[in-house]
Amino acid sequence: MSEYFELPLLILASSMIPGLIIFMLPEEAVRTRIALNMSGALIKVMLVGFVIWGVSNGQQYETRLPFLPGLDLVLKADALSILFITLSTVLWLVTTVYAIGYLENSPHRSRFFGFFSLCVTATVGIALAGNLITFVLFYELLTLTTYPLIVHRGTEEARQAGRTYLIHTMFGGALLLLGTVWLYSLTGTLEFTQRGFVSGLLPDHDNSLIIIFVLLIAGLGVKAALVPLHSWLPRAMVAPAPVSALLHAVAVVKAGAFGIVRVIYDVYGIEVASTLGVTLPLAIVAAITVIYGSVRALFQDDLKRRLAFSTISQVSYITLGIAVAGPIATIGGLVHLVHQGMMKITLFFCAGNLAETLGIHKVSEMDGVGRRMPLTMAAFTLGAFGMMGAPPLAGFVSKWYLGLGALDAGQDWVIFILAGSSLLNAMYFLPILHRAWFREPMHEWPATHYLWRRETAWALLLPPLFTAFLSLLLGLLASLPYSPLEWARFITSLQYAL
Amino acid sequence: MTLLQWAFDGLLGITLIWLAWRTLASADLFKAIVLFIAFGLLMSLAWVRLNAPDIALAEAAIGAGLTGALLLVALARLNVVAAQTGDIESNTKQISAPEDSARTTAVVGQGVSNKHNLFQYFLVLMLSAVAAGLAYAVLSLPSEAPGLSRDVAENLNVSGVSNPVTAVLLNFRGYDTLLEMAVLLLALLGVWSLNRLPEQYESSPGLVLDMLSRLLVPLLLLVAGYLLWVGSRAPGGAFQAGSVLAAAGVLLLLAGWRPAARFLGWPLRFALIIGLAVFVSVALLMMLPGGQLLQLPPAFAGALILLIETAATLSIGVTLAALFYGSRPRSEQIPPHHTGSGGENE
Amino acid sequence: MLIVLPLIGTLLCFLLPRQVKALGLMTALAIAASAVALLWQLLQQGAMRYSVGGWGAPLGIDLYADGLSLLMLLITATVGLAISIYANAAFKLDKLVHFWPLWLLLWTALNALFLSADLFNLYVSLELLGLSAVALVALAGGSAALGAAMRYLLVSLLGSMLYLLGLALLYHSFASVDIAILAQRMESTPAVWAAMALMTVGLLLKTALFPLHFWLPPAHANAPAAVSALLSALVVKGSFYILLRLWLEVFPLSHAAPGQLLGLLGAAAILWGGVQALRQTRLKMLIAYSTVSQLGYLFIAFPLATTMAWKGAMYLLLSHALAKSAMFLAAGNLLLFGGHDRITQLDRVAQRLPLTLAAFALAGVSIIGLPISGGFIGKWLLLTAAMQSGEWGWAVVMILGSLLAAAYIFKVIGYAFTQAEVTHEACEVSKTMGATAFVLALAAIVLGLIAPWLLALMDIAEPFAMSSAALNAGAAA
Amino acid sequence: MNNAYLYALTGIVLFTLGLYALIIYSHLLRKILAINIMASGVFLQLVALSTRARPLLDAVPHAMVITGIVVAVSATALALALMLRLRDASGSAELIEESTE
Repeated sequence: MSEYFELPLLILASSMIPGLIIFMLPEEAVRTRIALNMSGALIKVMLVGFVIWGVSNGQQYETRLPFLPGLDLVLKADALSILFITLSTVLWLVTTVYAIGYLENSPHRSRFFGFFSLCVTATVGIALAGNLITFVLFYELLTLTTYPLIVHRGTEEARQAGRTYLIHTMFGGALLLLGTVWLYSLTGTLEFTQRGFVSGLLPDHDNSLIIIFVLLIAGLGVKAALVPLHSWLPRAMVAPAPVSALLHAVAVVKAGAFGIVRVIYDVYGIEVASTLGVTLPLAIVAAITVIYGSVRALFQDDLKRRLAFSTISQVSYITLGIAVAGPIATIGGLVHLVHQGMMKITLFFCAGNLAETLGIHKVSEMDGVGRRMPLTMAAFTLGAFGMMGAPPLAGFVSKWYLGLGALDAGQDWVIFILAGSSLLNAMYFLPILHRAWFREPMHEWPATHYLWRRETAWALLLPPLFTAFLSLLLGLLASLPYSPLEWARFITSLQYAL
Repeated sequence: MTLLQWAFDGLLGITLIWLAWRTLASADLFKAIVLFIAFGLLMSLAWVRLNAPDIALAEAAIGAGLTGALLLVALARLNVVAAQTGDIESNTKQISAPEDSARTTAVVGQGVSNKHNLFQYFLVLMLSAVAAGLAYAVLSLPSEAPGLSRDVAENLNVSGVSNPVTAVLLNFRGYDTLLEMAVLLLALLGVWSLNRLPEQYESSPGLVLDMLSRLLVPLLLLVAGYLLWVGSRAPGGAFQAGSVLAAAGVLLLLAGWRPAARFLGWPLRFALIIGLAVFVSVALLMMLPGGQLLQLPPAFAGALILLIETAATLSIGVTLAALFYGSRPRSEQIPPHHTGSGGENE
Repeated sequence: MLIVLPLIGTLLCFLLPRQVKALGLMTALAIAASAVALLWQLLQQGAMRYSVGGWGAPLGIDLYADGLSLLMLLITATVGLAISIYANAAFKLDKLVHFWPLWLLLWTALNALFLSADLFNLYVSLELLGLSAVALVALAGGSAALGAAMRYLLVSLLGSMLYLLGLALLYHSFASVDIAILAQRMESTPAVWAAMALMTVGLLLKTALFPLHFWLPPAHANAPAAVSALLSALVVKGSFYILLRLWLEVFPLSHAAPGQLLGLLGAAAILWGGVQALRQTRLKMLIAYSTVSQLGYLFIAFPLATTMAWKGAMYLLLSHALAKSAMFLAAGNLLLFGGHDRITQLDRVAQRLPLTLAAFALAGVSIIGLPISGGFIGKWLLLTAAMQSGEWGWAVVMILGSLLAAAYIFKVIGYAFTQAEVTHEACEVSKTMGATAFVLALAAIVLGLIAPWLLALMDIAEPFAMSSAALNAGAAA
Repeated sequence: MNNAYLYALTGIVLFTLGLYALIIYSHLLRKILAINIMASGVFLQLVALSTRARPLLDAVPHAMVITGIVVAVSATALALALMLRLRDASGSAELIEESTE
């Protein structure tokens, strides 16, 4: 046990406590709420910074609480969790700013921000989970806290979407739980370990292990929106924009993807997983998802739905990268966890800005919008090019490593998937950009009422610019120390003992 | 065991079964209740044959007597509601039409329709199987078993009484009896907590009943006292005495007597709980010198048991009579419209 | 002593109806305090046996307290205290005058039941329990409640009769009704089998295991909210407790086939209760059917019969007691506030009672068995036990039950988010009532965090160890 | 001596009879009677088998039965009052099947 026993707990508490307090605040206490949110987010960023510094210096951060006899609640900051934590913490800060601007004067804000904070807590908990039971715990907590966010608007459509979401995630949670229990009854431990802890069971329990793998992955796949478990995601787009942004860039889908990474690395271990022959089918499922999502995105007129299908496609890159089971592809997959989050949240922020400022929800309404909101659309453009994998943006880095890794692992077919997907990405993003920049507006845009003829409120404008800038930076400076790419290399080296 | 005894027992058993069947199957509810009372009396006979005179007394007084009275008065009220639909408390909902109700009282019992026939046969079959299984289980028991008789006999001399049944009831298993008193109180609380029932129809008592009650009540009081006193040595005890006391109360109530309003407040409540209160106090007091809960020291056991029993008798009597009366007396709020003039308390 | 206190309270409340509020609450506090005192005692010295009257079994009656009974007493005290506070706020004085004596008698009965080691004494307690529960249901008035109370009374009496007949067979086989002595003298004879069947069926009837559950939903749904909470949280658990004792200690030789049967019935109850709950249009009926379903889980432990399974069932029992009482109280608040409990029209009500709604949601989390909650721990233990025995069928049923539970809980919660303008005049619901429900629900969640401690309490005198030892012996033989 | 079994069997028959009537009849008064008869059957069985202790007297079942009788009369009183109230409120002294909607 390290001397920094409480640190992981503090990281959790920095978003949980503000969340709980916010529930009790009256609707009118706007300032207190903002102060709480912002200070929580800032504190978390600082704490995480401290942890990064510590971990890279070989420090161990672990909190262990007794939960059941022989089964502890473990929070542990290791290299992999740092990757996810940093992403969610930074994006939480950004999204909070955005949400404050976005939800100005709408009802039930206390409820919204309360659940929002709890949702982040759950995400961080997932990242920090040191064993499977802790993971399951926070995974379910995430389900619970995102549900109120999805149905927040309270319309019939929102309720339906919430139902779909619940049916999917509850089902997934049940499968995950079943798999966990089964695994526990076989091994008697659930502790995440480098290169897995099930290898002892290998010769005798092959079949059980395969079934458990399927259960776990199916349970996680629901949140990671693997085809055919993806259909909740586009419907959940009825949620307010900050939710869609955080939900789909970070919290929910990434939690699923992150879980898959954990299962393959720290539960089974890449070698055991390969021996069992479960990685190839997973790679195929992921590949299908990549293509399917892109194809569906082509035909969506609703901007947010198009982005949602794009998410389905992009998140599976991560799974694909892991499932290809080679070190370089793994780096690609891991780094995409961060890169995709950064780019996708930019896109969602922009979509939210369009909807909030100009009432634009559909692609077909976007003609000439670049002239009215040049900064927003500039950010959008960066994000979109990143998604397509254009150098030197972040997306290019991940795709490069993915492709390289696939070749390295002898899985040449993956290259075609990647190429096809990038082509499709271009096909559904470029028309949008074309409309926005080069077409004449269909009618006069409502004039801005902001100071200096700004296109929209500061709180809405800055976050997408910031994230867009970051995704540019991530691509340009990918090889600097502490960049996600280097960090991913570091994690991979641990797994593959390079 | 002589043949005659065999024949008698056999006949008694068959008669009991027959009576039970007639009770349950008879079309007329009034007849059913009368048969049930007869059944109870025959049960007493069976208890005597089984060498259980204490139970016989309790059965006759409580099982047949009071239960019968409760049933009859309930039936009467059922009919009152049916007959006087119009004029009783018009604010309570009376959905049933008079002819409907009349039918209810007359032939309800036969209300098993034909479509249930199959189910009925099935049920008979099932229950026969259950009965057969039980019979087999019973017959498989060894034919001699001392039970706890030896333990009871050995400890009888330190129990304070010489009637083993009383010893068990109030000393060895006094805790059961404590809870049982609570059950009795509970029944009354339950009945009282229901909203007021329609007033029992006021029949003019009639000369015979009036005379009878004047004659019988003192006698019943005497009997109750005797049973209470003798309970320590011979068959008898608090429950039997209490039920005789209750019988006196029932008789008075039937004769139209109502206690004066001033007794219906806390004096009545006090009388209702005195048994339990004394029991609990004694139980707790015994812990003071370091004993267990309810541990009666042999030296005082007899006296303590008598104390408990006296209080219990009073409570049991009043409770049972109050149960018979049914609804809660309008004690605190409105004085009851009592017809009788006799204000004497027992 | 835990039994005498509520009795004295009853008497006082009965004698002084005008002071009933204060007296009742004082008694409730005193009972809770003595339950904690018992906890302290047991922690110090392990299981306790106490001979009432100093005679000792088999002649006299013994009281016995181990981890199992202790936990039951503690949960009764917790829920009881909360409900006492709630009732004082919810009922008007004219109802309270009746409520308090009846409720304290019920509490007496529960405490007596959890402490008794004597089967006949248990019978008397059981009758006390049943009759007071019936009287409390009838307190609601109205033909639906009265009909439900009547049905409940008949069922309860029938159950007692079956139990008593079985008891008679046991007494005449072994000349004792003390649980420990019976356990020593136990042998497999036809009379024992018959007794086991009779007592089990009688108790199942009272515990409302499918298909003997028919009486429960109307009774629990039509009673006043505080009473519904009591019934679902505690009363059905009383008879289950006796059943558990009997199966763990008195009949340890008979686990195989009958246990499977109970497990199957439990599984059927989980699914049937869940489906029925989903179909209800009234909130309280939904909650009542949820009880039917949740009770089914308790019986999954019977076929597994490992220590872990028993503990899991016990854990579920405890968290269900807390969660379900919170749920009924919350439903009571909604009912009082809106004047109805039709689920589809809850939106107008729910948003004005955030605390109540939060209570409902948290309780729901525990009922579904999501982490972090007592329900999750219970299900986790049961699931692990099932998987360890290789009986994954039970695990699948449990998971399905959880999914059903999620479906019916969220069916309710979903409406709470609907935007609807508040149109009608509503009754005021006091803060206390919302807070009580919330505290109970929170307690159900907290159960999820103190598992090691609670499980250690269960180990006092190891009430659950015996059966697995017997099982091992059976396997070895 | 063997009249122990005779009465015990009688008790069982009474018990079953009562159970049958309890299930089959719908009028509440009849159901209450049925329960009482069941109770008698149980009591009979409880005491009859205790006569196997002859020549000694096993008083414990006797005490149990007296307790049981008092409990039975309490329950009966409550049941009857409930029946009357139900009749008052719903107009019928039978249980109507609840429609679960």
